[in-house]
Amino acid sequence: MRNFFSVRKLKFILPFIFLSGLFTSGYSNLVQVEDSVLNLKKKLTPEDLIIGERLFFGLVYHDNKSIKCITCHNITLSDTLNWNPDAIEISRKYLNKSTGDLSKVLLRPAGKKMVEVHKDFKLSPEEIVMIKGYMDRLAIQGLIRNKPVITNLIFFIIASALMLFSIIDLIITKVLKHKWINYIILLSSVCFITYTLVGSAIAIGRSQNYSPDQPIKFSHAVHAGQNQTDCIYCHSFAPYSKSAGIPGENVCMNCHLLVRNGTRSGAFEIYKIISAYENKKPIEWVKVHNLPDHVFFSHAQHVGAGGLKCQECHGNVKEMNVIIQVKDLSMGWCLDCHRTRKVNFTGNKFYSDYKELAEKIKNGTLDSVTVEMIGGRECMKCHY
Amino acid sequence: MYNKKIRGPLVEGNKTLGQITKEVMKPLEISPGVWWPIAFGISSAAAIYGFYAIYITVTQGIGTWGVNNSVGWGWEIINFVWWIGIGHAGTAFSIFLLILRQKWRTSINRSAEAMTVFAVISAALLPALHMGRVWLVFYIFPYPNTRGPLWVNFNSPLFWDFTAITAYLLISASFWYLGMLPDLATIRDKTTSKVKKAVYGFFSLGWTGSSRHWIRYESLSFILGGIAAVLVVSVHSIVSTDFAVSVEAGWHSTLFPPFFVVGAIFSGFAMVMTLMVLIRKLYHLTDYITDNHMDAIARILVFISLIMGTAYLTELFVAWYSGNEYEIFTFFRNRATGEYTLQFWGMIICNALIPQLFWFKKVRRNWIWLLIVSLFINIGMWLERFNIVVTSLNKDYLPSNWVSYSPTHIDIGVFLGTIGMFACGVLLFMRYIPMMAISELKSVVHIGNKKED
Amino acid sequence: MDRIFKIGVFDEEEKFLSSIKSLQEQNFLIYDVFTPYPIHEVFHLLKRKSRLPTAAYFFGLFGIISTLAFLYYTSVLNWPVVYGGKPFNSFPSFIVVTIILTILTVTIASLALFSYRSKLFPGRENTIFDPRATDDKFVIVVETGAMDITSIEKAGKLMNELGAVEIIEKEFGKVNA
Amino acid sequence: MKKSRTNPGGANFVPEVKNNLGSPAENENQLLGLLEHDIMKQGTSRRDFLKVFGYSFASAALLASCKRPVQKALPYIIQPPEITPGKSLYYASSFYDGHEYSSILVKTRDGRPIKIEGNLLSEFNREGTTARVQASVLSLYDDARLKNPSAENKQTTWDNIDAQIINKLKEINSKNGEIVLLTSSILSPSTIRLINEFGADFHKFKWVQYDAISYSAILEANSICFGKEAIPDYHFRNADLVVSVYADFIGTWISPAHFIQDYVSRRKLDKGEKTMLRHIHYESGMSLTGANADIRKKIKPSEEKNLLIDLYNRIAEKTGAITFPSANFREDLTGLADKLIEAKGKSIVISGTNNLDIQIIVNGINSLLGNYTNCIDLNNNIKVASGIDSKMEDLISELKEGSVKALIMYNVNPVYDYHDSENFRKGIKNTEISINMTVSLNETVGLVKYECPVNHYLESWDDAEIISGQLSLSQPCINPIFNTRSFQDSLLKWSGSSTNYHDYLTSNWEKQYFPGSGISDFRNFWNTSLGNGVFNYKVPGFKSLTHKPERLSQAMKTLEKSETGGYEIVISESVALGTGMHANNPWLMELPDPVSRQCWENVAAISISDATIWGVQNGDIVKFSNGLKLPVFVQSGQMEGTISVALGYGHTNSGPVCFRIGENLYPFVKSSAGNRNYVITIEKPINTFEKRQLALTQVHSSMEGRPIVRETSLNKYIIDPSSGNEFHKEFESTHKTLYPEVKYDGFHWGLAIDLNACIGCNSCVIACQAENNIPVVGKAEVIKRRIMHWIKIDRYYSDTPDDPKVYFQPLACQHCDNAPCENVCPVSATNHSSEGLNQMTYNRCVGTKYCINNCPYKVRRFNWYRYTNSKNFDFNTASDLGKMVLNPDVTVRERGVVEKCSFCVQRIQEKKLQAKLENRTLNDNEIKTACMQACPAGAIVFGNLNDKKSMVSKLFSDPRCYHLLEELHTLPNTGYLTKVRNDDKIDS
Repeated sequence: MRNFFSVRKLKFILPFIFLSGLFTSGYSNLVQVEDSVLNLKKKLTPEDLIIGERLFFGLVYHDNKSIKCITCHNITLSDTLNWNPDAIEISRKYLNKSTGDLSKVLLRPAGKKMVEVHKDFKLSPEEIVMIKGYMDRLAIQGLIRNKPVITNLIFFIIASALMLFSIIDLIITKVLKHKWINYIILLSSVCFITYTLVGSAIAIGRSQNYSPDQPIKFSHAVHAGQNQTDCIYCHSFAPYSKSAGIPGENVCMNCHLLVRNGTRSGAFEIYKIISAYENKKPIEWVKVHNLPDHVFFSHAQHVGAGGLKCQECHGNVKEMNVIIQVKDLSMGWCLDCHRTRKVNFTGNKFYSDYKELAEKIKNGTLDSVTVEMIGGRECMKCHY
Repeated sequence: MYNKKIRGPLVEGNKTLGQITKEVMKPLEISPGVWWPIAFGISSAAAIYGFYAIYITVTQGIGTWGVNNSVGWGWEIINFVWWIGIGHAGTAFSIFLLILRQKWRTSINRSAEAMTVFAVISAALLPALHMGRVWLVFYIFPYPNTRGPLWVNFNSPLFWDFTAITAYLLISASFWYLGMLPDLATIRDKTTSKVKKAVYGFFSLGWTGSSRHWIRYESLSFILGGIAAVLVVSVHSIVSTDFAVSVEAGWHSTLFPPFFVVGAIFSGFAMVMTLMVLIRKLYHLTDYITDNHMDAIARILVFISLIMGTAYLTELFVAWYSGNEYEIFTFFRNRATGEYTLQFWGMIICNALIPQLFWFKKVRRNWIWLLIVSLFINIGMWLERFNIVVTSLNKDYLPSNWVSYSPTHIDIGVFLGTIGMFACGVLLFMRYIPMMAISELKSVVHIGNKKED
Repeated sequence: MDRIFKIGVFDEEEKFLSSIKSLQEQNFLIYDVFTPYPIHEVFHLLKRKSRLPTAAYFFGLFGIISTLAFLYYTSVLNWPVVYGGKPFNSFPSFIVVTIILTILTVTIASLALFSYRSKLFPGRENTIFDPRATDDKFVIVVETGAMDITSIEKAGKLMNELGAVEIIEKEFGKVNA
Repeated sequence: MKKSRTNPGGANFVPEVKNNLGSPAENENQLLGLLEHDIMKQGTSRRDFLKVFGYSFASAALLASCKRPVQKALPYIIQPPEITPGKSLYYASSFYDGHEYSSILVKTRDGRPIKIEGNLLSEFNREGTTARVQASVLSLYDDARLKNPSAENKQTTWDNIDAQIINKLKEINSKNGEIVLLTSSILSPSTIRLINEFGADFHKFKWVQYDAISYSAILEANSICFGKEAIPDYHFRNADLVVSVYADFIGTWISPAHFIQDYVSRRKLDKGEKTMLRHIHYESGMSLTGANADIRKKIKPSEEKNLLIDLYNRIAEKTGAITFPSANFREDLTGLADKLIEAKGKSIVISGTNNLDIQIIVNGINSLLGNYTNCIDLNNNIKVASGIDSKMEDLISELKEGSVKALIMYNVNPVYDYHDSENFRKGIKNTEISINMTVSLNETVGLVKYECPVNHYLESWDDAEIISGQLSLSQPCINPIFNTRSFQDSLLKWSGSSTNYHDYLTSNWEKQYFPGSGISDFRNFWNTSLGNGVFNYKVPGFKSLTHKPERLSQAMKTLEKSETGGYEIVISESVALGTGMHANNPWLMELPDPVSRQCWENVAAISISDATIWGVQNGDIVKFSNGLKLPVFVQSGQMEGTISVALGYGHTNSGPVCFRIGENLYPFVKSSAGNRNYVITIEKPINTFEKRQLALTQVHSSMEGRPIVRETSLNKYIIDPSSGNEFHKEFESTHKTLYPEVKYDGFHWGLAIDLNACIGCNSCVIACQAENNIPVVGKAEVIKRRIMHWIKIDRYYSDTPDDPKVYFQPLACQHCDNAPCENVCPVSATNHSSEGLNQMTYNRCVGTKYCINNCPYKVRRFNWYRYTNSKNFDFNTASDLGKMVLNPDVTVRERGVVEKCSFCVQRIQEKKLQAKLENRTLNDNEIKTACMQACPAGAIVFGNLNDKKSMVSKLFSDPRCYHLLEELHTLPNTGYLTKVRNDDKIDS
């Protein structure tokens, strides 16, 4: 079941990552939107879509300048939790609905908060059609990925080029009179290249600070922090099973049968869980803490037998709106803990089989037993 | 010291210094004739076949080879040990003779060292290929890492082997290159082509032949020679520990280190002889690589052959004398009379009997005989490695695990590929690098010639 | 300021050597000599010595100590692992690695030192006083910076007498050596 | 005890298998990871399991864009209370495929059965299972299973097919047409009742039970001799002497898992026993039972009658019964007769020949010896086979005539395994309606009008009564993967009933068994029975059966008349494949025959002298006069003039794994005197001079005088328990070590293997394969000696090659404390744990194979190719379906890494954790390795060597204990106990 392919594969394709990063760019196909409700039986031109996009982003002047759609409805992945529905979610929702429906909600909203925000909207039907066109494109194409982050790559290439030039200059061309300039360039670019390479090599297969968007804007800060829900209430298998478990929708519904409106999030997000539960559809959470498949990690061992606090590995979840992987989950990190962590040697009868250690504890030659002493750093404790 | 009266001059034909430069550089200046492109074509074809075999191995798996659950090492390790053995001769040749101040080494050591470098490269390729997951080869470096940090197993002979071969490759290449410096400078200064001047100038590192250069050069040569001598002995000893540290009958033997070192020098000298016989004929360098040189190598070979024969007998005797049934089985029933009897007796004949022909002066001075015998020794040494690697594993302790071993075309392809790479390397070397150490020849040209009288 | 050198080119070792001796006797400042192969008498005459062997000894010492320390640290202190029932500090197993790594250290360090001290590295262009020095000629270069013209002439004459095939006077803006 | 489960939920889950599984497996990473994928772990319901595959492809696409794959986690919609993601659940169930029965526990993980284990509560087979039972879990995930009902080879729906069938049956019934139900032997009392009810609806209804391997002679002989048509239960545990003629009761005969328990319990000496059952075996080929016999004698099939008649007469002479003078057997049987009389009432004489007359004589002998009360139990008979050959013959002739209008088949494959398949095939065409109900593709499929695929046994409700009074239940452990329906549900449907079989079953139990159970609440009774898997009740009113010797003289006469000559081919079941119905199971295909150590095809085993006469060697293909072409295998101990060939191969339409592998021998079986006769008389075959390499997993059979399997005889053992094991003491006393020995605090795991108990059945091999995700490598790789089994059973011969003694030795990683392999791994991928385990870390391994070379036991395996997701190794790990059997607790190994037995470290870790969580010490026998658990003989014991009271410690201190190659001072943690043979001479 486990495999070690992924890491290896990634290594093979590493060069392609660099290359593909260079050549990926966002070009888009145009979507033809036909609108029946407003009887604008014309095909939207590319220009219309661009105007729609600009309207959405608030780049086109209209009467209420201060409010843009993008202000509340995020279009890019954001790092912080924005309680309002994403642009893409709304777009998907309205993909199969008419522009009329959209304009109804847009101009005559029902929710209290929405009324407050949307009250000054003055958009012409044409403008709404254009916005709808843009939103439809968004729904169909999904997020057009922003330009990939290639700053590191650019620096890398620049450093390599500098290094090459300084070597060539030192040996052949000798343009620079002051050799020490060349030496400094050489040294610093070599340092930078090594640093980048080592850093990215270590990072292969790791994802510290991984914080993906979830299908529901579920906030641990609200549930575990504000509402003081115990971790084990939802992740109930943690003390006695390998996996901590993601709560079934019925667990969510224990509260959300009653709680249907969030103070900040409104009904939109909570409705997702309710509708999933009613339609018997599982929610596709994105797993944040992923270990390679050849690693066996048991929550029961750590939480149940070891008595670890969840926060020790998962960070201060109570303050996280969006769950983020705090630790790098590297083998070194695991082992650092195994080296120093003490086991409940005298408290758990299981350990009485370790006669020699027990003897030492009795003699006082040892005051505590660490995980390492009972074989916690051996391969087959985690890999088999 | 060298006694020219007994052994004749080191360089024949009363050459002047300028003549030496000219004649040794000649192969670099003029095109060598039809044989060179033909030979290079054949070698590169073999190398390409080898690369194909390597490609198949890496993409599909070691399963494409003939190895199996009991015989975990096959042709590739045989070839590895064989190449490493050959790779020993060059350095051994130049270093031992350097330390012993045997001046007659000068005509041969450059080629021998080149051979070493190419053979060791061929050899080093094989254990890497033999890894099931060659892309994780960096696991073998004990570098600080984020896995704990997890180090390597310093008890493993394979780790010793890995360090030894890496060190050996680095050191023999440095030694070879160091020796080449004055000659590269000579070419730089002599050549008329601008490109060559630039290229050789770049690689000659700015050598001028000043006394400051020469004094450091000399002492560095001796330092490298001195420690490389230790290395020559230790590297093949370490290769032998791959086997000797094991528990397998036929491997687990304290005889192995010296036996392997001697065997390595044996095969290496045989390969030197094969190459020298061909080079001196092809390039008409008989004045430099004289019959006396060949004679000397042949004498060494016959001596080592006797040691080899003794070692084989010792192995058999120890197996019998130990009373260990597994040893007795391996040597007497599996090797001497079993499935691989051909390989065993082939080894004895090629390594212990045929070289005895070198007792005859006529054989020692006839280049065809030299070529034939040296080729036989090369084959014999390959068979010896076959005997060691395969026949210990295929029938070891538990008879239920006994199997036969036969190679696949991929195994053969990898072997041919290494031969092709080696040959390509040697051919390029002959074309672009002076085959003999010009500066050293100059320093010994007067020895044995009339001037010194 | 350009430096001017008087260069004597010899084609025989004996004449070359005797010329050096004479020049030294007459207190001429020999800048350096260039030969196609190493001549030990030259080293004696010019009092050339190399301290590379001493350095190599210390490199070796460093290699042994650091290797053993590394092995001990990794396999005993940092992460002890049982291999086939052996103790963590199975010293005999460490010997081989220590030897090899010591040799490697010595080689690399000596090479680096050689390269640094002799100023020999890829692409380096040292001043070539006479290109024939790497072929079949022995070259003596006399530094003329502190000499008057007669002395320069004298040096040339001396070398000529002692069998130089050619006497050249060259100016170099910058001498790389 | 294990948890039980009530109802698996409705059958409304119809997975779109085509869509979900048929997608190109773009990325092996994703697929491989799937099962360990947290999609599974976080829990999908069993019903949603397959749907999840669809989701995973989304992330596969993401991976292709070079990002770290986004792993999704899908929670349950409603968390089922009994399921904990990441923990295994065990369901008690029963295995019965029509030939073999076992009460089992099914280990399920996140909704999919992944392992079969024996049910300790069952009296019948206890924890023991055979290899075929172990492998049956893989058949659940066989792509060759029938996935949808079809009418006239066109896929259709159940409603559609039901309507058509009901109409047709009505129509036929209205015309008074005969309706025949042809099934394999049925063990289930509820099903029998259901069939009878179903049949009662029709005017002319006939139910024929048909077994691929016929036991009808025994059934008929007992009917004639005792008036009860039954196969008796043989109590080997009560016997002192067993004389078996051709009865391979350890390997294949009737119910091996059951017999092995009994047999071995009288042969083990680990509790200080001083007596042993003695086993004398007569046979032609080398069967597993013959290999285990104390004394094995070679006979030709044609000599059997002489042997038995002679033996009868000798015994009759001594006991004063009537003798039937006849030709004597070629050897003097007085000694044997004396021994039998000595063990009167405590002996068993059995014959595996399907010949009525022979079985009557055997019955005669047993009744002379008075074995019927103590050792042979006809009252509590084994019901595993109940087909009578003559009934099948009648059916064929009826079919031929066309008098059968409707033929309903369940779990039979007569086109493949009936000798007269040609007539059967034609007969089907004569029927108006033919229905086939089978789990997976076979030769009969496609010939009938309606295919009504049935559930795999792991998907169905059922019960079984293996021995009168010993009931067991089957329960579904996964919802039907395909669009299938159980046989019983179909019958119910067709008989117009609206209940499903589960309700039928419970109501039947409520009526039949609940009243006598003494439990007040039926729900309680039902749940207890289901949880236990078994329920025993007292069968009232046994009458003692008396032997009626009337037919004896006739039997003698008939037998004497039959004369044979030439070569005789003995056809028998193979230990791996059995009857061949599981031939598409790659695990079984690659399971070597325990004696010949050959797999992936069937061969003609011939004797060494015949090989010389014919001038053939292993792999030479010979052709027999009846057209049969087979490669030759020279078998030590084969009777001269006989050829042994295994059944079960040569399938033409049973799936890709077994497609045209070997030859089908069923067509050569001849019916004689009403019973199928598994012997063919034939001329000397012709050498075709073609050659084929045989997939042998062991090529050398002699121990070469090395102390590998140590043995002694019972007499010597009684005098000196350490006899045969003198080396051990010597080595122990002379060992010196340079370094101090490593001390193990806490746990020091050890495994003891009692070679006296090990009967070489290979059950452990398949159990290990299932537990540890060991790949199947295929014939070509086996030929290259690259089989991957972590545990293998070495077989050695000693004495003369013509008539050897046989030794079995299970060999897995010995977990040496001074392991030679550990020293040489450069990257530290294998090293020693503080619990004495030789650890192998796959993710660190770079594949130098040095450890393989340096292992003197050669138990390490290398992944020569990528065996997972490779079209070259399209067995079970190439498809998503097949991969569902993988154990999520064990890493699937990549190409280029070494693997080996881990002492089932995942089980050790699991139980240690459990003990920790429960705040208690670990009990002895709590941790069971897969091999130990599967062993029907209880030959393997695992435990903590530091605990002096543990079973394994006791065995390690037994004077019989030794370590393999202990002279190398590798200090293995695996111990072997010497083999003791009870082979003192019988002749005098």
